[in-house]
Amino acid sequence: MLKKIITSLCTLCILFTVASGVLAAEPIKIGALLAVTGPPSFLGDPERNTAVMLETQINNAGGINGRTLKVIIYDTQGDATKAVQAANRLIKDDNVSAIIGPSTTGETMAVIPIVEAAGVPLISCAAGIKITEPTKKWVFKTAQNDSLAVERIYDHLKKRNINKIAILTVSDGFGSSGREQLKLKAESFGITIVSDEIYGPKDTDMTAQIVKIRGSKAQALICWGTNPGPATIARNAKQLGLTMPLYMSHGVSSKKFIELAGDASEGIILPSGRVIVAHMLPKSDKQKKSLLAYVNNYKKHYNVGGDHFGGHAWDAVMLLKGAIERGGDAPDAIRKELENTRNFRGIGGIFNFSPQDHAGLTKDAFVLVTIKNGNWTLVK
Amino acid sequence: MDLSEDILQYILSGLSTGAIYAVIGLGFAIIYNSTSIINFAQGEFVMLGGMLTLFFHVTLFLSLPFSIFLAVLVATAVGALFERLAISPLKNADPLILVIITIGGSILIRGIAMLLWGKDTYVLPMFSGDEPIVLWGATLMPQNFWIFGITLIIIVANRLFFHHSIIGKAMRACSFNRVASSLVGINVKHTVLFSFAISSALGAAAGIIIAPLTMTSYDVGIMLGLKGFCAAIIGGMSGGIGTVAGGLIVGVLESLGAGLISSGYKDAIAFIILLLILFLRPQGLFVKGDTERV
Amino acid sequence: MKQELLKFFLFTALIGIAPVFIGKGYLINVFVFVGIYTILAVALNLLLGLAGQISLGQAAFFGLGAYISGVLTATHAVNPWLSMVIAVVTVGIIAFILGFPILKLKGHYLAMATLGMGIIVYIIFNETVDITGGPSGLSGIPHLSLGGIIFNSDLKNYYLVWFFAVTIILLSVNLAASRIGRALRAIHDSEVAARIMGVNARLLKVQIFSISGVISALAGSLYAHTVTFISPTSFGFNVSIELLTMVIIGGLGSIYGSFLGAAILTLLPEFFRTFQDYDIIVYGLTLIVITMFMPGGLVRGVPLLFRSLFKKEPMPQSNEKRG
Amino acid sequence: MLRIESITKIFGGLKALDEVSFTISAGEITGIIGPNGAGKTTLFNIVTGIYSPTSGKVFYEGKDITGFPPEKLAGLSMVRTFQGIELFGRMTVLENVMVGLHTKSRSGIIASAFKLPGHVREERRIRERASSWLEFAGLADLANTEAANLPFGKGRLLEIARAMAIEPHIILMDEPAAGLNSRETSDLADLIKKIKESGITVALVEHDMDLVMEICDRIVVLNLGHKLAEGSPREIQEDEKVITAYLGED
Repeated sequence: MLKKIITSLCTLCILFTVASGVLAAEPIKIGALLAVTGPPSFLGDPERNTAVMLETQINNAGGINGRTLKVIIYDTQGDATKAVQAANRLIKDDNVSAIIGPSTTGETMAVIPIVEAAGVPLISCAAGIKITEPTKKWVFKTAQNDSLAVERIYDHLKKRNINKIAILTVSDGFGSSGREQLKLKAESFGITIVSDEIYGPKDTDMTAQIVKIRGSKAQALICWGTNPGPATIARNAKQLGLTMPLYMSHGVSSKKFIELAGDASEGIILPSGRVIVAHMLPKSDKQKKSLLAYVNNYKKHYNVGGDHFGGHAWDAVMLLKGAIERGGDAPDAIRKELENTRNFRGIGGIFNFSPQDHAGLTKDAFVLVTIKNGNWTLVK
Repeated sequence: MDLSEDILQYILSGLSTGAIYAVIGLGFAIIYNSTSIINFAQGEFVMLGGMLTLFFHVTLFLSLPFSIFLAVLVATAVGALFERLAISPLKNADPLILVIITIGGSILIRGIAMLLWGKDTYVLPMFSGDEPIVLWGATLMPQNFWIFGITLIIIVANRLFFHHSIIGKAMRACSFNRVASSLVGINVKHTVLFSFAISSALGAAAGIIIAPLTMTSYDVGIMLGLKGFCAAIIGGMSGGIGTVAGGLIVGVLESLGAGLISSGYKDAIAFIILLLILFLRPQGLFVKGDTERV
Repeated sequence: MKQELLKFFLFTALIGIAPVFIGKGYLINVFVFVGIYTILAVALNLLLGLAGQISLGQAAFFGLGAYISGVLTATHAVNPWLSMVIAVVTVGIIAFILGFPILKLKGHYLAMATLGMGIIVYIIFNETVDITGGPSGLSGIPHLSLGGIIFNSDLKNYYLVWFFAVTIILLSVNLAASRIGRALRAIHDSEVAARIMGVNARLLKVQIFSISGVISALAGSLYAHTVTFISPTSFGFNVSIELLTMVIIGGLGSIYGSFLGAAILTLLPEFFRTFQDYDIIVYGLTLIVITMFMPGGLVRGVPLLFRSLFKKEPMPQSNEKRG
Repeated sequence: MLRIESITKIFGGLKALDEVSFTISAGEITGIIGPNGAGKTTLFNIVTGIYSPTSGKVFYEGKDITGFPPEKLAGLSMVRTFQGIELFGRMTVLENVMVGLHTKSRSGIIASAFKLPGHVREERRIRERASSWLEFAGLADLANTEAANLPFGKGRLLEIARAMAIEPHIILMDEPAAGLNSRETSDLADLIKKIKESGITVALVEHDMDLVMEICDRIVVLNLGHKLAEGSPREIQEDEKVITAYLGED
């Protein structure tokens, strides 16, 4: 009796599986490891929103090669341990064809051994230069290298004949990577760092650091951090009457920064992806179309304009989409097609991957913007 | 800019941050004295103060003073509710168990706040303008003076309440001896509820006065709570001036450490000095020494 | 005694065959972490459950073990096993020296001092970028290997980590039942009476603090060599708090309880992933509910719950004694 | 046996003990009595190393032990009991006594964790010795009860059994009869006499005058931190200073 029931159940199951396979092709599964909560949620949250938005859009437009796209998102909370666990789950249980994320460099470095061993392509949304240098077989990234942003700022400083600077960086992955690049590139631009200060991601008052910088011989201050720290710094600088020009990183290239810093943000200069100044770009700009589409769509879904960080996820998903359209969803095919991607007009820049270059961007990926009357303006 | 002006700036900035730590620390001490619990959810009330004010003022367009009033009221209610639902049902549990419950409560409150208001950082308008005020070469914002003033009022009110009102005296009696207090007719249960309500109100007040300067988001509570905890410990978990002094010491040490020694190790410097203080005066800085050796 | 041994063999057998049921999916990887956290929770339990000394800075020893092992192998190409030994010994010495001033303190002062210790060590990991790689972490740590077997798969790591975890559990159970264990529990209940009985409370507390550090460092070293990447966030204040929660949820003083606590706190988030943004709320709520209804910890709470469910006895008041 | 030499103890300006000196002779039961606040418990705390004296010295078996920590005194075979009994509540009755044998055993952490053969043998020996002490105190049938669940009187006996386990030369008891009913008190008196018979010096602080007069060989009277009188029970009962200061009040 029992045997009978089991046999019939099994038959049913098999029938069901076969039937569903006939009715609709297996969805294409890609995984996403994003710091949706936790300290780096300023990265993971817009990235998640973007991925979800694109999933709907792509499926509404008929999917990829007629198959639906399924994005499986796990929150890593910015914690390397959790990222490792989630990566394992994506690869072993969810059998994804490719992974986007993680959001931070640390988490990315933690999951690289796993994807390399499993042979699953990973498109990181983090900026750390060591993610793709040296080039790893399965690892790509969409976020611009910090060094590119640093070079943009140093170029500008040189134009203004400034050669003594102070840096004030946040003590997390973002800040320490920026600090490293700022120190590394200074010499080649003939710049000396006369004051090297640090603040904590949850600090509420940075007057002490700024007073110290005020007393140094610095001619300009470069602050490397993400909201809300730099906004506090801008306000503290104004309070203390700091007169030297203030530069920030692309970490604050969102409207939120202007809102938080208020008047104190006037005149601050920072490198940014083109996304925040999309509508100001000349018609000839090759990225303009993608940028405007992304910004407007994001606004429609989430009531705020798409930002720089969400753009990393946009690029990652769309790069995958292109690769899968060309070569199918086998991990190895995706990897090969990613490496063959040329001239992809994304949000972060124009990507040209190759077997030697898995980052794919140049200094052009950044533009320099300044804040005037509470709005972004391109620095010529 | 000479060094003495810089140092004055460090000290004034430090005092302002320290005043916040002091108010948060008072909240820790009040709950600790009535229940022996280290309330790890204390920081979340700081967050609630800022976020609720913002919600009432920016989202519901209420006037700032009224928003502040409502925010303190709601935060106090949340604190009282937390005590009723999670603390008071466990009458005789080990304090450690209750500590874990407060950890759970802190995660829960933070989670709800995140769901309600998202993960963004917000800024509350300054109470009275943002023109810096110069003081012997150091500059402060008008908000700093609000912080000093309100902290002072809180300290005085706290003192008056615990030394001159019947409920306050009863609460102090409970902290000395629970059994004896219940024998003389003090309702111990109510004093625990009161202590949670008062601490929540204090935390919320701290969160509100600091939000215009430092901005606020769903996760500001963790670090501020930790610093407030330090303040209370240095003050020997006293519900009074010791904790206030503890807060100011932590604030000034941080600021001087960042300015004069190393900003990267600023927190470490503050904690190393704290540890030294603890090693040299294991009873806290402001409690009279006892000769007991065991 | 016999019963204790039987329990241990049963537990070990269960751990040994568990992979058959867990399968080869990601869950086996999660159980590698359960093993690591079990070791950490047992270490804290020796200090907190036995001797009654709280520590809010256990993650410091965990991190020191991981970083010493990681830096020695990744940067200086030292043999992983040797580096593990160096890490464990070094942390033991550090904990022993720190223990003297720290364990002079009691109650919330002790909590504060250990918390401070944890934060200072965390800042050092963050700031000594040249050595530790700073906030972006340290990668390229090799796997452990033994006689040609490289521990580079989840299953191999599972057996590696659990070999250590089971050993630590056995040693801890032995210790708890011994003369030293009794002396520690005596200190917990009444330090003054323990001293009158000739227990050198001061020294013994420092020793158990140091041992707790040694075991945590071992877990750290295992973590470094299984994940092959470390960054400061894995050793922050929240990790110390999580360990405390594991010990208390499992049951103070109960070595197997620490395993339960570690397993639940590591597995819960995995199950809650499906809740997406709500997971943090569900997690907080679960924590409150478990502690509220089983204040003696799961090892005592679950049997009580079963008894009351099946024998229709009323649930006993939640203020039952811990034992 | 124990010589107390001009001990003074000041707590925050208040003199709890003022130049107190007396001697406890070996093999005797010495009672220390006096009204509340006389400084009796403070004196015990100083002798047993819980407080250090402001000035003065304590000699034990001819050796200056002033300021020795309690654990060191245990090694020198001095032990005490407490006024509000200090048991290890979450341990069984047997385990409580086994802690009393701490100084009689040596296994370290390593030996204990790895269950080395020496440790296993030692454990067995400790367990047997502890059981025999329980028998001595009449608690054998309660061996596996958790100490916190003992009735008060039994707890008192356990505390004495635990103290006896360290095989003391001198045992100091702080109000052993407090909280006991008359039956329990008379059992206690027998037990203390039994202890004396086995050659152990006993010092006790006590309020129960009948008990003190019955079992003590010598009595020291303290009042407001001063030594008021010293002598045999009979001498004390007839001392007028004592009667006015102490017995008269009662």
